[in-house]
Amino acid sequence: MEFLLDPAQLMLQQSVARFLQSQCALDRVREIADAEQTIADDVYESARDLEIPGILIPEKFGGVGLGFLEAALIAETLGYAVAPVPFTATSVMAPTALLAGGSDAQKTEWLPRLASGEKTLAVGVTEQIARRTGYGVTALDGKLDGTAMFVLEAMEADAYLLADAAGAFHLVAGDAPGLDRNKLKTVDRTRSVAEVSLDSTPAEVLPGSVGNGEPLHATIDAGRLMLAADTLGAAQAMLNQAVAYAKERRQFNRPIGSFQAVKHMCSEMAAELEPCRSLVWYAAHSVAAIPSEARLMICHAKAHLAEVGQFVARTATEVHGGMGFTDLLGLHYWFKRIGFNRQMLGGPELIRDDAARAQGLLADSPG
Amino acid sequence: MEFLLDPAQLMLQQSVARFLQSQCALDRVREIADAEQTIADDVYESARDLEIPGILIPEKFGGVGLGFLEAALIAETLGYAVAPVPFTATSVMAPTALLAGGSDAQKTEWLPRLASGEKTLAVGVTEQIARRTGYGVTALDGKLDGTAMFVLEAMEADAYLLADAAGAFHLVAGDAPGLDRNKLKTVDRTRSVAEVSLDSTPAEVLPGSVGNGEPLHATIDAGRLMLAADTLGAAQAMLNQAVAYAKERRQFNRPIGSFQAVKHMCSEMAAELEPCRSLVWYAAHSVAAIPSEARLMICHAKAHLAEVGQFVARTATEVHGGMGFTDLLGLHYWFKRIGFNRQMLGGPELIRDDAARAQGLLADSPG
Amino acid sequence: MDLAYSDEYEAYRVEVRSFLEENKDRAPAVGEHRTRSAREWQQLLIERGYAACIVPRRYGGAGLQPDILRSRILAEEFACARVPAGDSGDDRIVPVLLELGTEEQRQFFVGPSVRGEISWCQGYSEPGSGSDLASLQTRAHVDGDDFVVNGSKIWTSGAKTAEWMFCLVRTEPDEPKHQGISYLLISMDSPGIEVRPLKQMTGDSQFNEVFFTDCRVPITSIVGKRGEGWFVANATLKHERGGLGDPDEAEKRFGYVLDLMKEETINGQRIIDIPSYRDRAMALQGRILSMKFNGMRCLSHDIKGEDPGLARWIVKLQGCELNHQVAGLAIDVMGELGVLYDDSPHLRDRGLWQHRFMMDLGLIIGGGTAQIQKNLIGERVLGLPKEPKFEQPI
Amino acid sequence: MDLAYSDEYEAYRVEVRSFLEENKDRAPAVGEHRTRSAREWQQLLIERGYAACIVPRRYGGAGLQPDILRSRILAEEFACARVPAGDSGDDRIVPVLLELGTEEQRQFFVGPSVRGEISWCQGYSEPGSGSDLASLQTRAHVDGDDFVVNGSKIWTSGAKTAEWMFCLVRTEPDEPKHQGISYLLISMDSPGIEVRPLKQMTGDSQFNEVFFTDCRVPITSIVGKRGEGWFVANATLKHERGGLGDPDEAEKRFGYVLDLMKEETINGQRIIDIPSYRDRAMALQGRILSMKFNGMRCLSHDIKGEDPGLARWIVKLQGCELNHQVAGLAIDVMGELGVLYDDSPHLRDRGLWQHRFMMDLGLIIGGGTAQIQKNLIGERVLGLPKEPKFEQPI
Repeated sequence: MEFLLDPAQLMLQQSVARFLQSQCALDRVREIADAEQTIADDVYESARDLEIPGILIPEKFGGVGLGFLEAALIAETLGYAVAPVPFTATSVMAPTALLAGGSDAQKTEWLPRLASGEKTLAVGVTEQIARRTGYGVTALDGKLDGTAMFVLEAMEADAYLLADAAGAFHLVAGDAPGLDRNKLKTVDRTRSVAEVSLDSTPAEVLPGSVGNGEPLHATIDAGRLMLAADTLGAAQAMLNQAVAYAKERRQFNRPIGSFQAVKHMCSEMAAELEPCRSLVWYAAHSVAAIPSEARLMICHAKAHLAEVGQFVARTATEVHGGMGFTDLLGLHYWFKRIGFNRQMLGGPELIRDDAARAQGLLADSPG
Repeated sequence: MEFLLDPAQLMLQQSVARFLQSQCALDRVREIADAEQTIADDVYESARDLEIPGILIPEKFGGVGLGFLEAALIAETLGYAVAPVPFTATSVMAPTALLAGGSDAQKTEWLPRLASGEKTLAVGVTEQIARRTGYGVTALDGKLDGTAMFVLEAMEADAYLLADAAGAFHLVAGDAPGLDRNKLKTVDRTRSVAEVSLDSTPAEVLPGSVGNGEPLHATIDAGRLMLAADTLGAAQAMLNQAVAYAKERRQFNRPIGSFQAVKHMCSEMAAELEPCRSLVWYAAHSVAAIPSEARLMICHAKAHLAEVGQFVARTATEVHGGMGFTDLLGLHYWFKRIGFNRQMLGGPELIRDDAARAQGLLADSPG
Repeated sequence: MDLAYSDEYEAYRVEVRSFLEENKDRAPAVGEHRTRSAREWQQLLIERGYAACIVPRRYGGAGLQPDILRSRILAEEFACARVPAGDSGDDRIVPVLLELGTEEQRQFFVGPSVRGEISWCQGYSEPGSGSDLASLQTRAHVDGDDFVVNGSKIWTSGAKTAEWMFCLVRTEPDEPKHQGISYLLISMDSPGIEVRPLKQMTGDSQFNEVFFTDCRVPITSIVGKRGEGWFVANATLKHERGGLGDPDEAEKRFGYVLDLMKEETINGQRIIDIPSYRDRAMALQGRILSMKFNGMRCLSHDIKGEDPGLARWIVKLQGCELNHQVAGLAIDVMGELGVLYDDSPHLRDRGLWQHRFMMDLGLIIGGGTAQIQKNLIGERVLGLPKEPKFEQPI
Repeated sequence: MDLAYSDEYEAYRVEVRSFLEENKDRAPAVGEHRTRSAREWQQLLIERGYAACIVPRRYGGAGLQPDILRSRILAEEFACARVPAGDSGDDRIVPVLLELGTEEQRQFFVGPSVRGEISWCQGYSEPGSGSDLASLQTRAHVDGDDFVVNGSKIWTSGAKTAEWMFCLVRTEPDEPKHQGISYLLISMDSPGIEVRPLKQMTGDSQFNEVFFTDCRVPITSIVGKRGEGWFVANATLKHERGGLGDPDEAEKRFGYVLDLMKEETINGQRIIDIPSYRDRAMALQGRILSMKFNGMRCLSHDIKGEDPGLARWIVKLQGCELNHQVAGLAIDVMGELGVLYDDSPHLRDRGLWQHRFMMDLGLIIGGGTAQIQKNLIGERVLGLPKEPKFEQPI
């Protein structure tokens, strides 16, 4: 019985943190965001060197073959650094979908390339979570029609993995005929999402996802877990910055952190955030170790981190006073990343319904 | 344009407050509660002298003929004093029902007696708000069967005004055959509620309430408004006590109110509670002056005061530290009265649905 | 309790309404300032008594008695007609000049201010002095007939366009901090002033930093005496306080969110029909209405010349918070669409909800943080004791 | 990360379970104390190493090495079998006596304590000294071979039944407040002690006030030296802190609320099917699970002899709050039924939710208010500066 990270996990997280510290500090994040990029070649190159893209992919497909806990630790670290590095879709959701629903040929074609980071895949599942009228993708005879909204990590992707209205996944090449990609600008300039529209666009179905919802649901779970972990890291970064600022900033001849009001804001953030770490660990651990609990725990991690993340983002900004409202300290990069994570793949109200479903407390299914 | 109490209203509230201060201070409330009474003859006698029971009843029926704002000011003052004085059911809901649905004979028989306080009427409408399986009253050929739960001000009542499953009101004498009254004990020992069961019990329908839901809804609205005003007063009393305690109690060689944490708890209570006063005023004023808005405003007053009341009850107790948890200062009488008001005639979630209905945002009706 | 306006005021409302109907074509566009048509419009409004109402005629105003209800009717009718209201110069500085300025200062500044010929910016906050404003370090010493100003100001909106700044500077460094400050009027054309825009989290730059390097200001530019600046400034802060957290604004914004909830769907269901969102909306509506009626109560006290007390003190704290929550609800009900920003495709309501979510957080912080507001309510309204003085800096 | 127990511990669990199966008939009823069967049961548990585990054999304990996981398995299995667990005397005082008591004190007190022959009450808080415990005023002076104690204590649970009190008194009035306190062991049979029950908001009296009037206590009854009482007491507070806000307790209680929501109906609809209540329940479940896993993390650190740090410090603050919220949810979903109390007809779950709603608020306040907890987290964990010392009382 040991509910703690093991030395290898700690070392993994530290090495990712060190790489981001040296190559992806806030100044670099600003440069990348200002250039309207969401991937920087040199940063991604180093991520590849660290084998980040292959973290979840089995060794026989050229990956590292680690688990969701390790992936969540990386997501947390990326969030801590507000790193503009594709990960959730291409390195976690896409491999999950391929492993659960792909043919041997598809696995052999894609997994090694994803693992090496040579190619990236964007993932579109929004319409399976919260479909807007007029959107969604339909499949017929190997062709796709319709529009997928909020396709994750889309602008830098070589190809797309899109869920159709029946929940089956399709691989679509980036240059496929009839495909149009339209960038969606969000508050979070460290991530990329797009609208992908298709007009009789040829696509290749993942055969295991036809008539079987499990690949879709496992992929959504995987994505939600990563967004929860990302918020954990981003909120921790904001808390740390708020505490540091409260020690250093002086008003009325004393550090503002010596005022009970500011001190308690910091304590409340810490008290709310710290248990989230254990929740993310448990949810990630359960995917392989206690699969019957995984969906429930992931839903709770995503929904609860959305709430705690928003509280920390706001409170840490308040502790910084006017300085938190400016661009000077760049605090808003974290604020916005937390805001992005809150909504993507489902906001908290919606996901709490999924948590109720996962334990049989709500019968209907969404959509 | 003057959204303020006028001198007569202020004087009314002050005279009720003075009477309660002199005859119904906390020690007296304790005595009455300890004796498992919820009405004390001497206190009610003085309330009658002040014409409190007749506040809403038209002058031609022997009442004072004032409006809901005056009634709400009295309810607020009763809440401030945690006064064990029947009012919401017998002096507000019952007259409302009789005026809206009673025959001339019923009005002539009951209203003067209610106005003078010679008789009191309990009111049972719970099953029209939140019906439990197995409960409710059905009417057939002038007889009632079934059980009404949470009949308000029941233990001291001379007769009952009960809503049947179709929403019509019936007058039932306290000694009618087949009637059984069973006291329900609640946390709030300053109010009385009972379960009233009926077995072919003769009753007299209010003819205007047959096939017309308006008397029922007006009666529920009237009751909810009084409970909201009662909570306003009770919460104000708790806030005042907390502020006084924070000035007087010393720890670490200074008044605890000089600590920012305690000061801010008091400020937050004040900031939450003060606007509620205007909401209650407006809701009460709208009943006669802007009837199209009344139901919405009353729902908001009841639901919002339930939340703010709970916040103030908890926070004021916390400001008192351990002393707030004891019986010594009697703070819990207010705490429990606020808790009682929160649930009676519908808790906040349920009433917010009614608020949505009142503005056409929710189509279905409860029950 | 009477929510109707008296005949006199209803007549005034009719008069304003017909004026607007006749003249609205002459009004400048919303946001148009300092153009000839804007100045002519302002002049017309002053003549009719609809702008600079209580500024005496000899200083260029309409010279009327204060009348809160007329002001409110004016504001309502102009807003309803979507016509820019007239202004009174600058509510932060014109009342101060009228009350505490010299005759020369009034003559020189008030007329051009009310006519819209000059505009003002405020130089109070400094990088090191936010909540503790009285610790400000921008200093001025006398050299001949001038103050020489050195230091910097922050959070100065409009510094790029304003001709003049009203500014707090430390002129008596040896006095206790509140008694060492003077209130100066500084021309923004003065040599030695540099304005740098301050980029904010929304991506805009509504505020600036202003740097003073040996900036010379004539000693006649002081309002009040040397060392009295703190008290002069508090006269203006009083005027500003009402401005934040307007409850009618929250109600208006909430109405837009309801519209959004009725228009947008998720999985074919209108958002207003999703119970958890609807319940949140209703809870928020209750709060907003209570603040709206609280505002009516304050107004009623104001009309009678009474101090609304607590009811007024809580407006900023609660109002800014409610606006922030309205924006947060709008974002949440939009879900993924709620994070769109800038000029993204599919943007709803021009992206204003994300913008407001951040701006409203800025307002919670700015103009006295929520913490400072709570101190003030606790001490000045509830009478709780101040924190004790402490022995030495830590 | 491995949530399984090792073979050694699984074997231990089997052993405990079969012991319980064989012997549970000999166990006293839950809540039965100080009877012969209770003492015999305790003795059996000590012999088997299931009670007073780490108390040395020479003082009447089982004399085992500390093993957190075994303790947890014991607690789990005894709870599961609904058999009263053994105790270690009193976790607040026995460890203190073992660590800081004299040999005579250990011989005299520890054995009877672990055998359940004597019980203890705590005399720390005073009417004037709650958060600021070190300001306590109950004083003792030396007269011959005795301390003479005068003053009063409050919040003393068990004072009516306990034979002994461990108590903080001021013996050195001229020393700084933390250095003037001594830690005494006082027989509750001593002349000059009066115990008055303190009625609480729930209607029960779990606490007492204890009044000392010239109460004589032998000078040998001191633990540690004169003036060291504050430090002795902190050794015991350390032991107590883990006890409040048990996350497994919150999860268990939440399960009962879910049952309630599935069983009760409003207007024919199960409460769990009413979306606004369900959403609130789910939000609370997320918080409860996060604290449950936080508890597993703390336990894992404890097993390795590491300090869990922040994860441990937040347990009381968050745990008590969650329990209070669980009770609040239960009351709300019951609606009108939720206010029933005492022995009312139709009471659900014996009225425990209202009782807990109040008790949990008491726990939020007691044992260090939430405000004190936040100070401690801010200062001791986050390293934020303390409030400065102030000049003089205000």
